[in-house]
Amino acid sequence: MDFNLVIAGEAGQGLNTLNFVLSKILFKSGFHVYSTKDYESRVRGGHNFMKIRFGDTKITAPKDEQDILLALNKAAVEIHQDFVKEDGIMIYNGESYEGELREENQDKEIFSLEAALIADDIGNGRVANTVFVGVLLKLLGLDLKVAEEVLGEYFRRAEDIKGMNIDALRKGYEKAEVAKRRFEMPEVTPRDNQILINGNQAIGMGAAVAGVQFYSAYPMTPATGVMNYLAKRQNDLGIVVEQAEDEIAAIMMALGGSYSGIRSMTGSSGGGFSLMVEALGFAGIAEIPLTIVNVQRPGPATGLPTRTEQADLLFAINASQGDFPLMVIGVKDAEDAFYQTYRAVNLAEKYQMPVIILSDQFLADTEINLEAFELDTLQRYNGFISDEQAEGISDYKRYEFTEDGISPLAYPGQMTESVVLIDSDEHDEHGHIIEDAETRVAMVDKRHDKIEKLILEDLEEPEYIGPEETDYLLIGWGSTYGPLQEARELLEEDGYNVGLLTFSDVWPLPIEELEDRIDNTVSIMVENNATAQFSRLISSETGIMVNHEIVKYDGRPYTAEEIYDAIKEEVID
Amino acid sequence: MDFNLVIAGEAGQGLNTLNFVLSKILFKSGFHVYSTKDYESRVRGGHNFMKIRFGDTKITAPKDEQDILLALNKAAVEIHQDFVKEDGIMIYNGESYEGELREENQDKEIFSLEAALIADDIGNGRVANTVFVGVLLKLLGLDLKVAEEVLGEYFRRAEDIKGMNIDALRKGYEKAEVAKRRFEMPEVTPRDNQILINGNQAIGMGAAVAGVQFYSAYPMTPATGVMNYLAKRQNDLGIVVEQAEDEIAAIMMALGGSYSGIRSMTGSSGGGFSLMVEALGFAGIAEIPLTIVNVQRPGPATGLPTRTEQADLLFAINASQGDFPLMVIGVKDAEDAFYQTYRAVNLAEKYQMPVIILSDQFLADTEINLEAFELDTLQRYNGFISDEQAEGISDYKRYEFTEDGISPLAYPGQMTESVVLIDSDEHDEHGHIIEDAETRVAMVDKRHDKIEKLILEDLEEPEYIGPEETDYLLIGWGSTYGPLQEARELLEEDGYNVGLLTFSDVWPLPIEELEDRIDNTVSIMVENNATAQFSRLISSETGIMVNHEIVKYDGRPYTAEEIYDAIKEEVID
Amino acid sequence: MVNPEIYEANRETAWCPGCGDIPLRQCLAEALAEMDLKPSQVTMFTGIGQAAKMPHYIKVNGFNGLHGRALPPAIGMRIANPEMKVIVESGEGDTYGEGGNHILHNIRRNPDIAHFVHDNQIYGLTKGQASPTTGEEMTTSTQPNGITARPFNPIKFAVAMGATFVARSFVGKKEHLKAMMKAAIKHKGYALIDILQPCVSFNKVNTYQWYMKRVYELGDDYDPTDYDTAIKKADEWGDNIPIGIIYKAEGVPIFRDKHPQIGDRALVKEKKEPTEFQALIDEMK
Amino acid sequence: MVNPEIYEANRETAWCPGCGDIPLRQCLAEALAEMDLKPSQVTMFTGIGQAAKMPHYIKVNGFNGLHGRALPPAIGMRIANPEMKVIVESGEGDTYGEGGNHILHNIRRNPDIAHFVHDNQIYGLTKGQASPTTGEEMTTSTQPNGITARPFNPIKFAVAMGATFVARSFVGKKEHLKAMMKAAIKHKGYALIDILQPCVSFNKVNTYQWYMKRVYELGDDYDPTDYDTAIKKADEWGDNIPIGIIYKAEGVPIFRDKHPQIGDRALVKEKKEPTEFQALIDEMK
Ligand SMILES: Cc1ncc(C[n+]2csc(CCOP(=O)(O)OP(=O)(O)O)c2C)c(N)n1
Ligand SMILES: Cc1ncc(C[n+]2csc(CCOP(=O)(O)OP(=O)(O)O)c2C)c(N)n1
Ligand code: SF4
Ligand code: SF4
Ligand SMILES: [Mg+2]
Ligand SMILES: [Mg+2]
Repeated sequence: MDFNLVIAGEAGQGLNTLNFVLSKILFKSGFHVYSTKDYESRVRGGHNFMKIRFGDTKITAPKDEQDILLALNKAAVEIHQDFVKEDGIMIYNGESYEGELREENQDKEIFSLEAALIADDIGNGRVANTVFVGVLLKLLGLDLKVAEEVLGEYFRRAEDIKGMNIDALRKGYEKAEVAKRRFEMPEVTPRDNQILINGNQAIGMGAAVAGVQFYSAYPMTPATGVMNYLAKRQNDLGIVVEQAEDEIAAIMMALGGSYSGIRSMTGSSGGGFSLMVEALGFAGIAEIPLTIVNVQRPGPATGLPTRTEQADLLFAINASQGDFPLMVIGVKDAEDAFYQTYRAVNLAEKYQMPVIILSDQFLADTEINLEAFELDTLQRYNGFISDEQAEGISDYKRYEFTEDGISPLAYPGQMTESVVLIDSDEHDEHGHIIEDAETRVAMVDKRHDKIEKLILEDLEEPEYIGPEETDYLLIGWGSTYGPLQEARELLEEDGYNVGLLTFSDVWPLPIEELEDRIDNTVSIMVENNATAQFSRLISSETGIMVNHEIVKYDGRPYTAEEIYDAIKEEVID
Repeated sequence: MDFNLVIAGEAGQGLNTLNFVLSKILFKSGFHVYSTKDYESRVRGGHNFMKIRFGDTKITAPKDEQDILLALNKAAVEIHQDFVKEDGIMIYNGESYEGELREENQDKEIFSLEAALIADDIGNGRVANTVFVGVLLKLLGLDLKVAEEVLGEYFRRAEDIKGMNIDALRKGYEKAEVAKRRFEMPEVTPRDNQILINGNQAIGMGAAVAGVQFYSAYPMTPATGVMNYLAKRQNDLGIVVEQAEDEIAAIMMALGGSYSGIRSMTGSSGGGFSLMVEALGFAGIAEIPLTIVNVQRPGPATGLPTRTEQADLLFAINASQGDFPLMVIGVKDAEDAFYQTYRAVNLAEKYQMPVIILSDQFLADTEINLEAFELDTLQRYNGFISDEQAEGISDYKRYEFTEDGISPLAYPGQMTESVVLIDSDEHDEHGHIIEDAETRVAMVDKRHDKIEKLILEDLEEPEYIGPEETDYLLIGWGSTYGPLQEARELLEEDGYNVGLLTFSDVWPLPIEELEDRIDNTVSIMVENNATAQFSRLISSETGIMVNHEIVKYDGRPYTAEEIYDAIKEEVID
Repeated sequence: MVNPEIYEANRETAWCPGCGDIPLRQCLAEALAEMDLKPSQVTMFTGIGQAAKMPHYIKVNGFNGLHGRALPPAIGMRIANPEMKVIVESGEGDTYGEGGNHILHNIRRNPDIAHFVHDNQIYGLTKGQASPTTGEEMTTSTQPNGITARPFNPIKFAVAMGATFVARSFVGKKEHLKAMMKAAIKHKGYALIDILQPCVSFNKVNTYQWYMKRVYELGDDYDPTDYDTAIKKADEWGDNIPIGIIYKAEGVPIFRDKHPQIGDRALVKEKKEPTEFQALIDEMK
Repeated sequence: MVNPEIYEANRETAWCPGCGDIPLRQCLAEALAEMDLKPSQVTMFTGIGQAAKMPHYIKVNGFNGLHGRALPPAIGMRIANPEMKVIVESGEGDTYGEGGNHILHNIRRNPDIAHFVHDNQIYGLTKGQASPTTGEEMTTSTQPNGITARPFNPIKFAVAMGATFVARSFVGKKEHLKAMMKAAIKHKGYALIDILQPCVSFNKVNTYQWYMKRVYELGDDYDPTDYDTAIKKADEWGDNIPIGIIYKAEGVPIFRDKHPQIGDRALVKEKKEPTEFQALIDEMK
């Protein structure tokens, strides 16, 4: 059972805070929470909204239909009223367009409250949004205790502001008495070991826990959240976040950090990632560990800066001139984002190569509740030779030929008698420039061997959900994971026999599970891009042509219903 | 019938001039000429060599086995002696290692001539190489007339140097009397309408003839030749070649030129191309015509700067974040390079999008004779509206929705009452930033429509050579064209039924001819890269998995024999 | 003088109420009008950022390109078309940060371009990270311990690198700003104006008041053609911030002069047919 | 002093006989030896070019990266390891051309790095195109009408941008060059030496003789700590070319000082286990 609430208004009206506070209250009360953001590329004005879906079971997708609309301006009413259920309620800041509003929304309750006036009464116009929090809690039949705690924590640094907010909360709660609509909330109890986290935070946390000591980046929406997460904690963690002069510097700084022996990482969105690709190939040939996160947004070029898409897949896989080993992971949700980032940093060091994490704005900004990550299940992979080993080396070969293509890794200064030389030219075992054909071939093969080893030892097959025998097989990668799960359930409820196969590791492409499951079923690829890139990747690696492709490229994430409808329309009907 | 001659020595010994002069003499004498370069990334020293293959029929590939070795230093003898035929001749500058040389080369004639001393006698040490030209002409039984003409032309700006060279030529001719070996040359007569040209020159010429008025680039081997070709002629042509501060500036300058209404182009090799990809996507979304040439070299990163590879294919096709229309053409030889460059510039303007030409070092530096290009067969496609049309426009929409996705193209200042606005953000018909889903989808579709039109109207199917029914089908793209042709003939001579399908247009991928021909035959992909990228592209677009893949990634071009041997070994045996 | 309204500088914007970009736009429209330029005679090149949205909010030809890359395409236009008035406009992050290499080398080219930098000492559009000109008093979400590099002084940079017109202005001084804009557009060569522009949302240090208290106009006694004075003046910042033309050199050859083969021809009006290039083929025979 | 031979500075090179890079290498080896540094205590970051091949021809830790990108990775090492001596070395095309944005912003960071620019006023490796410092007398294959932008003055640039150590030297003055190198390596902060280095293959203007005739050493009477003098001196070029430390400022905070959270810790020696990060999880509860 779940409820849906949308908060809408313009940039600068405090929607982010309102969303955070409300989500946290619901989370702390024991609900499963799933909150998404839809915002424009501007700082004030325009139209933004946040949807909070919550209930007593795990939630994995946003929903269009809403029980409650909290409209902070007139546009919010106009844009969202049609999505409010017949028995829903629309709350807004009492204005003069009352009449028309009521006419268009005969069945819904409309609750108008002059929160601004109440806030002014309290003595600070900026607490108006908190009045609405009070209203909502009343309608949901929740008590004020948790809310007071959350506000207390949020405003802990200013006693007076905290007091006014709690005042506002109570006023809202009282005023809502007159509203007729009440929602029956399921019984939930706060669970101890849960966290509330979004995709960008999960990646930042994964990086920190993996021991990343240096994050260099240049701001770019929607990737800046990763940088902010780490920057905010750099003093506590004793690590460095440095804003580079541009993205080329960002990735090269990180490569310098890696070469010097510290775990380093960079991140951006498509435009910044584009500028990094020469250095990506350099990491490939020079065999420098590097983790790069690309939080995708709709392109090409500047595109839609604050929106979502999954259209950098083939670019990431094929980025930079020449052939070289590379791993690409498309993270699925905040939980996956955490564990995969942790894994990416370790694999980058194990295989001495670049690993790209593909996230997107949808995942980056979606806040969900999760079981707290279990740190004691995580194993750090140390790719460097030990200091004792280092002492014995008198003629270090950075690119020594070995069975599995992985050469012993040392950092400059680790060996007193040897130096570490890396090179972006084709080179010999010592890292010196070569011109001859034999060494060239041997080095290409050496680098390729690492991928062979990765495929054997570390590549993860996609997750499968569904019955063993299916009539339909949904396929996806990355952040469509959640909506696809719910869509599969909707189809199952209709009596269809549907399986779901979703990939995190996309390059090298794991093909066993796919080849096992794709026969005798109708395969349906669902992607958040215009040209079904993953479908083409599957064909390229297996020759399999997926039967149906469902794509969406309007910059918005999928809802489960949308996928469900598309499948009913394009496939099943 | 053909002869093979290799000139080898170190950088700085004048190999380039020697190669040019000899090729030109042979060409002017009426031979078909095919000369390739193998050089290191240095200015003096090391080991470089040029091979000139010539004969009385068209030549399309280099050959390993040589009739004549002209060795300018000892290393040249050591490296190349094994490739000289039993009945060949080795010519070198008399040195003290005579004895061992004769021992190892019992059957070959060895001709030693102290050209340096002769040159000193003439009064200029630098004419030593010309002495060798005289020697060669004697051995080949050619007379001196054409050679004197060519030298006269080459040194036309310095009468004294010219005289000394002609002197040297004659001295060499005389001295060669004592050599025993003579080669029987086929009867050839100079043909009027032929040119001698390499790949880079052909691209530069194609661009000039297509009316490119602005070429902005940053030097990068092996692409600099295109820039040099145009720069050298910029005063005569009244066009501009500008060296940019970096490759990002290079492509953005060119885009500024295009936007302003002049045909503009940029070029680089992989590393510089990597830096251009953000702007490539920008050209895609902003719908700016642009021609980009990427003269490939082995990567990743700095790789092997002066060598050859075809490993930027998938990168070029997928370069830059997001989905957008793009065309990629892999040019096959100097003739194709000329016509395709001409076509690329026109198609870029017709479809208002970026067109990438993929060449490589092998093609760039290979000089061949060709029938002179026929300019009167070429049609300029004018993509801009006329000045009369422009005058009538009061509300110009740069991105007007049309049937075929192509909006009327005007340049700033062309309309007195309207302005031209372009944007890298997603935009409306006027070019203004948008946020809404509907316009986004419509604009993506509009851009996609252009590709549909291109596929219908302009896409070229691959060239097929061979019998209608085949047992084996060789497939290739770009510069392997020549060696593949000869390899096919070799196989045919052995009695095999072999067809050859070679692609210039690789993206969008033309699939009709391929799908028609690939059934009931053993398909063999031959590529100059490590991971058979074109093979993967074909799978991705058609689901067809080619039966065999032959790859080469040592930085050297294929010879026909190499392909022939690989097929015999890996496929036929 | 044309009517400034033809520039439609009252279009709705995505800028914050109170943003310094708004009066800047007004000054630009008035400056253009006073120079009798029609929208079709002016082209504006921008990168990405709040400032860089300008071509959407004023009617001139516009090229809203990539972050950091506003200058290079303007060079392309300078080759194509000698008549067009070319304005490059962008934020200071765009110009001095991501785009640093282009301003460095375009000062050397001295193209006939007026370059207006909206210097709000912050990355506005991406919500408040330090830009090259952010001051040492500031902490931000990505610089919690303050900036990690000393602030960049664009005036000093431009004067030292030999820019032929270097000015500073402030959006709070409209007449001054307008005068600077007109002088920059008239200048034959590369003309930079670093325009102080408050960001009311993210820069809580360098506010209208902060600037207003500090800026002073250079008087008639200041000689902008004197290089030695200029290079000293360029260092002034803090309690007293000079606005006006800091340095100006006339008669320095411009970029097109270095391409004598095109003279003052408008390449955009020339279209040649393939058959006109036979000589290129003949020389290869 | 260690034996300069441990640097193996007699390795075979791909440089042309007579190239100025060769004596430069010799000076470097001697400077390092005189400073008692072992190969493992020094790391050299380079880009791509003739100069940038240096790490192959001398035994120290080496990072031969990408054209134009020698500086940023050195910053990464400055974060990781405060003890290593960090040298950045590359051609002037690499440093001031492709890499212009990095030198611009790293002067602001003032990292503890010695930066040796081999300034041969030409793109050597790519066979003779103009570089930012190519003079106006030169024509090249890509600049048949001569350079299209005025030459870049690296000394002026660095002094004006506030670099804390700015010097010029010449490979024909070996003792001088060695002394400069040692001073730069000792300097706490960013130290630039623009090293005049003839390219015997492509630069037929700025030859050994050309430089030799013009360079003169700054005397004891020159005070490199006086900024006003320095900014003037920086303009000197042509018939008289000063070599020596043009400007020097001590005590300016370095890059690591702006990251107080790492103090003088060598991050490279710290490795944390996942379980040490429980607090990150608890704050999300
Ligand atoms: C390649 C690239 N990197 C980063 C960004 C994100 N980005 C957009 S605007 C901006 C900074 C804007 O600052 P400024 O130029 O000072 O303009 P303002 O918004 O302050 O006017 C950044 C970092 C981008 N669009 N492209
Ligand atoms: C991204 C990129 N662009 C261009 C090149 C080609 N390139 C290599 S070295 C070089 C210039 C070298 O000049 P400089 O830095 O002055 O060094 P020098 O060879 O003169 O020592 C160029 C343009 C490259 N390797 N990578
Ligand atoms: S964020 Fe700052 S610069 Fe951007 S519009 Fe708002 S006030 Fe202006
Ligand atoms: S080309 Fe010039 S810089 Fe390069 S090695 Fe030769 S002389 Fe030195
Ligand atoms: Mg700014
Ligand atoms: Mg140089």
